[in-house]
Amino acid sequence: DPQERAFQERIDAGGKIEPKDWMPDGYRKTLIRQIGQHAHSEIVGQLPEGNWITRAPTLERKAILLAKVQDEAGHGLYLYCAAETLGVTRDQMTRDLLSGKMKYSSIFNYPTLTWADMGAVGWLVDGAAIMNQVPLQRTSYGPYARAMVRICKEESFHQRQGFDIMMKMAKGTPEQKRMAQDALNRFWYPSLMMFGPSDAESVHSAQSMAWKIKMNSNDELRQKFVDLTAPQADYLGLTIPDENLKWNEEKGGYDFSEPDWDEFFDVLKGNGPCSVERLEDRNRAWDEGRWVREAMLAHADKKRAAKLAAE
Amino acid sequence: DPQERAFQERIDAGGKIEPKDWMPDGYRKTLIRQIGQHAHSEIVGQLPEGNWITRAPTLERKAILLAKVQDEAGHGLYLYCAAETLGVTRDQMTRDLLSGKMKYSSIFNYPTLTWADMGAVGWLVDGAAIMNQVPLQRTSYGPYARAMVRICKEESFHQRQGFDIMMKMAKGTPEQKRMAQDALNRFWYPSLMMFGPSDAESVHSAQSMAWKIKMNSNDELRQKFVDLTAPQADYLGLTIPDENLKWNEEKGGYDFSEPDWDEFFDVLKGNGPCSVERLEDRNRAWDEGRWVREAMLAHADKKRAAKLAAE
Amino acid sequence: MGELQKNTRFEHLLRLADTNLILGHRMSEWIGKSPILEEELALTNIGLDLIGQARALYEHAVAVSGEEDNRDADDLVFLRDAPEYKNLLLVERENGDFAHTMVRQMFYSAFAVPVWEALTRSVDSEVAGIAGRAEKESLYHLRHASEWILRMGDGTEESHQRVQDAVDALWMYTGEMFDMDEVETAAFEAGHGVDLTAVRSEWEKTVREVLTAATLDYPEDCWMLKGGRTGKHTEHLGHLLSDMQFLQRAYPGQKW
Amino acid sequence: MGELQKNTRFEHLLRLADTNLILGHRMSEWIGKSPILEEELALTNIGLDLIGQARALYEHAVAVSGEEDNRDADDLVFLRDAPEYKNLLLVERENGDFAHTMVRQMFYSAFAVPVWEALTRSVDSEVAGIAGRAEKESLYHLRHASEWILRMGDGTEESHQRVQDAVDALWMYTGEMFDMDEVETAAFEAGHGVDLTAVRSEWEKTVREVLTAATLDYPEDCWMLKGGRTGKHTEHLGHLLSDMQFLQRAYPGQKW
Repeated sequence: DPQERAFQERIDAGGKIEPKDWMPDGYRKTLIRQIGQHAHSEIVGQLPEGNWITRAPTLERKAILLAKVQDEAGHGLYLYCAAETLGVTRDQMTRDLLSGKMKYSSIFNYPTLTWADMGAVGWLVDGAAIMNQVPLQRTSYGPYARAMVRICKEESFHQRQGFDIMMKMAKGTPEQKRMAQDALNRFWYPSLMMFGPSDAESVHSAQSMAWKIKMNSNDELRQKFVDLTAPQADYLGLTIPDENLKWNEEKGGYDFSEPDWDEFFDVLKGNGPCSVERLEDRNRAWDEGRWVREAMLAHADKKRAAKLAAE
Repeated sequence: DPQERAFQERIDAGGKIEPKDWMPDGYRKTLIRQIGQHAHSEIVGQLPEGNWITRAPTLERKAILLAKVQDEAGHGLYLYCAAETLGVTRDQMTRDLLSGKMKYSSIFNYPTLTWADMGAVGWLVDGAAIMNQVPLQRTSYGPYARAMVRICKEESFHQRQGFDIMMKMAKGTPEQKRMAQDALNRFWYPSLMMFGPSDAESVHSAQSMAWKIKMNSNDELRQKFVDLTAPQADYLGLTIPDENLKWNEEKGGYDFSEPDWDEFFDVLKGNGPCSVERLEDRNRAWDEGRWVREAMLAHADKKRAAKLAAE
Repeated sequence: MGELQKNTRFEHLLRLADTNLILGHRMSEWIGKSPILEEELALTNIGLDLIGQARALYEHAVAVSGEEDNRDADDLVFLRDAPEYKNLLLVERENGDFAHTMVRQMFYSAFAVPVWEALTRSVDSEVAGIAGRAEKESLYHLRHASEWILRMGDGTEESHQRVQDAVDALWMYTGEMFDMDEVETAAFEAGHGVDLTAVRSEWEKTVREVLTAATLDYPEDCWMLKGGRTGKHTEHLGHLLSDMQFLQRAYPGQKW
Repeated sequence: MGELQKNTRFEHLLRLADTNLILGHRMSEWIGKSPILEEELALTNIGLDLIGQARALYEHAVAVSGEEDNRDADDLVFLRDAPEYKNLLLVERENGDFAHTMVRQMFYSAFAVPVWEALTRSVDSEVAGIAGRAEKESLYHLRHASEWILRMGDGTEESHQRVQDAVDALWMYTGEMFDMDEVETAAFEAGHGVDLTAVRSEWEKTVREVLTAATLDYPEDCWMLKGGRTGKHTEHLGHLLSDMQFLQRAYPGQKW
């Protein structure tokens, strides 16, 4: 197919695909899935942090966390907009999220149990997210790449704030340090899982790489994340819960244990500790907001009708 | 009317009226109103205490408060049963409560703002209630009198428990003492109001006294309450918020200030600080329980039908 | 214009700060529950503005109280129990539905705008500075809430009913705002405060305009609840505080 | 039968106590919200029983821990944060509707009855004594909840659906009950604890009977959540504690 060949050549040459350009069906579908899932993750990702906003321990922490969660809603908006350029509506994607048809990042199915989790989420979860996202600023689909540029700028800020919370806890009282270590223990492996299973087992990977909607292999990014994070844990005086973690001079990176992939696939199937609750919460918000959205539409219709009548 | 005369003579002679006896319409109606209102007060009265049950400061206090609120539900039951002997159903009375047609004691329209309020409610509110209820053990209507005997036994226990909370607070830290004094300040006048307006302004009083469904005048009971309570406040080291309170040797009782009767009538009209919320809470419980009550009836019907079919 | 006593000045600042803090906190409870995504951003924005205003006021209050009182802004927020809070009752009410939240916001912002405007002329230059920024923010809050009330009032039958219910239910909390007690009077006379009775007519005008445009009934005069400014609250506040203050209470004196 | 280490014995008592306390606390949240008045009495009764059981266990745990740990029963309840609580996850769930509350109670009581029964033979005579009374109470709780499940299951279409939803939603919290970890195993082997794997079959039998009678489906095997006994809780517990512990946290060391 010459059209397809031209498309691939354009990508290979570093060109950007824009909404009105021709694209293969698979490209469109994969992108919708990927961007939609990313958008949903921003939205569902508000919930574990929302759980601690009302309990933030200082005014400053409260404001920072609120601003962060607001940014996440904003990222959700950018991404839904990017996905909409591919011919799907935000409402449709939302319905697919609420019915469980579309996924979001499994990490948000873990509970946030102490204030230190706000640190761990920022440091590890946002850290892993950035690792995934930075290369996507160069992705082949224009609207997606541009959304990523805006998002990455804010995410790195969040990651620093998370690290700062972690630092305060790790250098705090013995109780605080215990909470920090416990948060690291609980979030370490789920964070490693955020890069997805080893490429050998990952579906779609090769095609997505060719299309430049996936820029690096999962294992490659995971390695980078560990290499960056392990010294940070050291600096905090915390211990990564992996006996096998150690520097490998030869490969110039850390050796580390694989996460429990059975757990990963379990959580993916909806068996995370909070999977049910997260979807329940999103569904409740959607259902309880129905009358508001209806009012909004009804009012807009009335205004339009009045305007027409006046013309 | 000879029937009415015989009825009154029986009452005058200290006889009891029983459900199947003839009684004047006014007697029946007044009793339904009075017993129903009393029953409703027990039910609504659970709410201000329920507000602190989950925050009770020790296991013992938690258990005592739970048991007390349970007793109140029990009192409600006795009283609804007594009222039902007069030919009205509990459901009808409940609906009249929920629609605002029937009243409950205005005291429960005041909020409970600190733990000391649990003391003040027991000491003052239950204290005032007992003052009203003890003579009603000799009321002319049999079922009502018998319900009162059971209730009074438990109420005096509650009153002692309230006093005990108050004592702990009044003899505690300066913060606790401040809370205790503040609770007394807020509950003193509303407690005085519990006896109703001065007899001069009270409707129905004379007839109710003749029928022995009211045994003492409002002012008489209020005076008794003040005479009993003032020394208790002294003992606690708390100050009753009334500059005019002082012992009057001549009358053998305390002089004291009248409560603000404008406020009383305002609250009676539904303008108490918590009037709206109390009725909202009761309505919500009733509405949310509808499907349970329907299930209960449907299941009973099924069982009855199955039993009939088997016969 | 007399000198304002230090404790009256502190008390006056605390009232303003507490009201903004508690309303900001209520807004933060909306996280993850908004009817549309855009509103998630807007409600958080309002919450951030209010908490920011509160924080500036607490910090100034701490400076005003000086050495006699060694509490910092976080101590004021996280270590006072309900009777020491001096916020308006209106803002401590549970959020209820979106209509209740928006009507509460409109009632408060229609009050806050003229109050901040007057405070830009406070003899306390720090307060005047805070007020300048806060007035602009409150204008945005007022516009935002009013637009929603218009949509809901002139939307569907259900939304009209819900927003009218909210107006009626919250009305009895509005009277307290204009109450000139000793503290407010002293603050006003010393050039630190605002003549709240004068604010009332502007508030009524704003509210009437919003409700009329939204085809809603302006409530009749009714009994008004008060007590917030003197620490006599509703039962709602204690529960808000037990949540908000948990960490500072459970782990006293730690750095976060 | 070996000697049980003091800290394992303490831990084992704490797990039992915490589970009963938290469920009792959840029951107390029903005050003023029951669907019928008789149930207001019954739910409070269950709550009182459970809190009473917890209290006896905490007091015994305090005695067991001896001088090394100078906390009293109230300290254990009011001054531990969520990760130190060792209750089953099932009981910390928010109440939900009446169906959820009754199913949760039935699931727990069907477990508690054989556990208490076995504990009447504990080598710890204090525990055996507590268990004797608690077994009778739990039997009543089980019967009470089962009767309601029957009424709801075999009631209206709506009630059937609600109670089935509750069964399905709570199922994943039940597996944890039968988990024999180190503490449970050590306690069992020393004659202090219960063989929970053996309890499972009795539990399944009871639950199956109740559900069948109520025309409800017995759920299929599914993934089971765990962590409560080792302090890894759901997000619900922290909110429960911030409410429950407020006074002791805000006014430390005072007498009530």
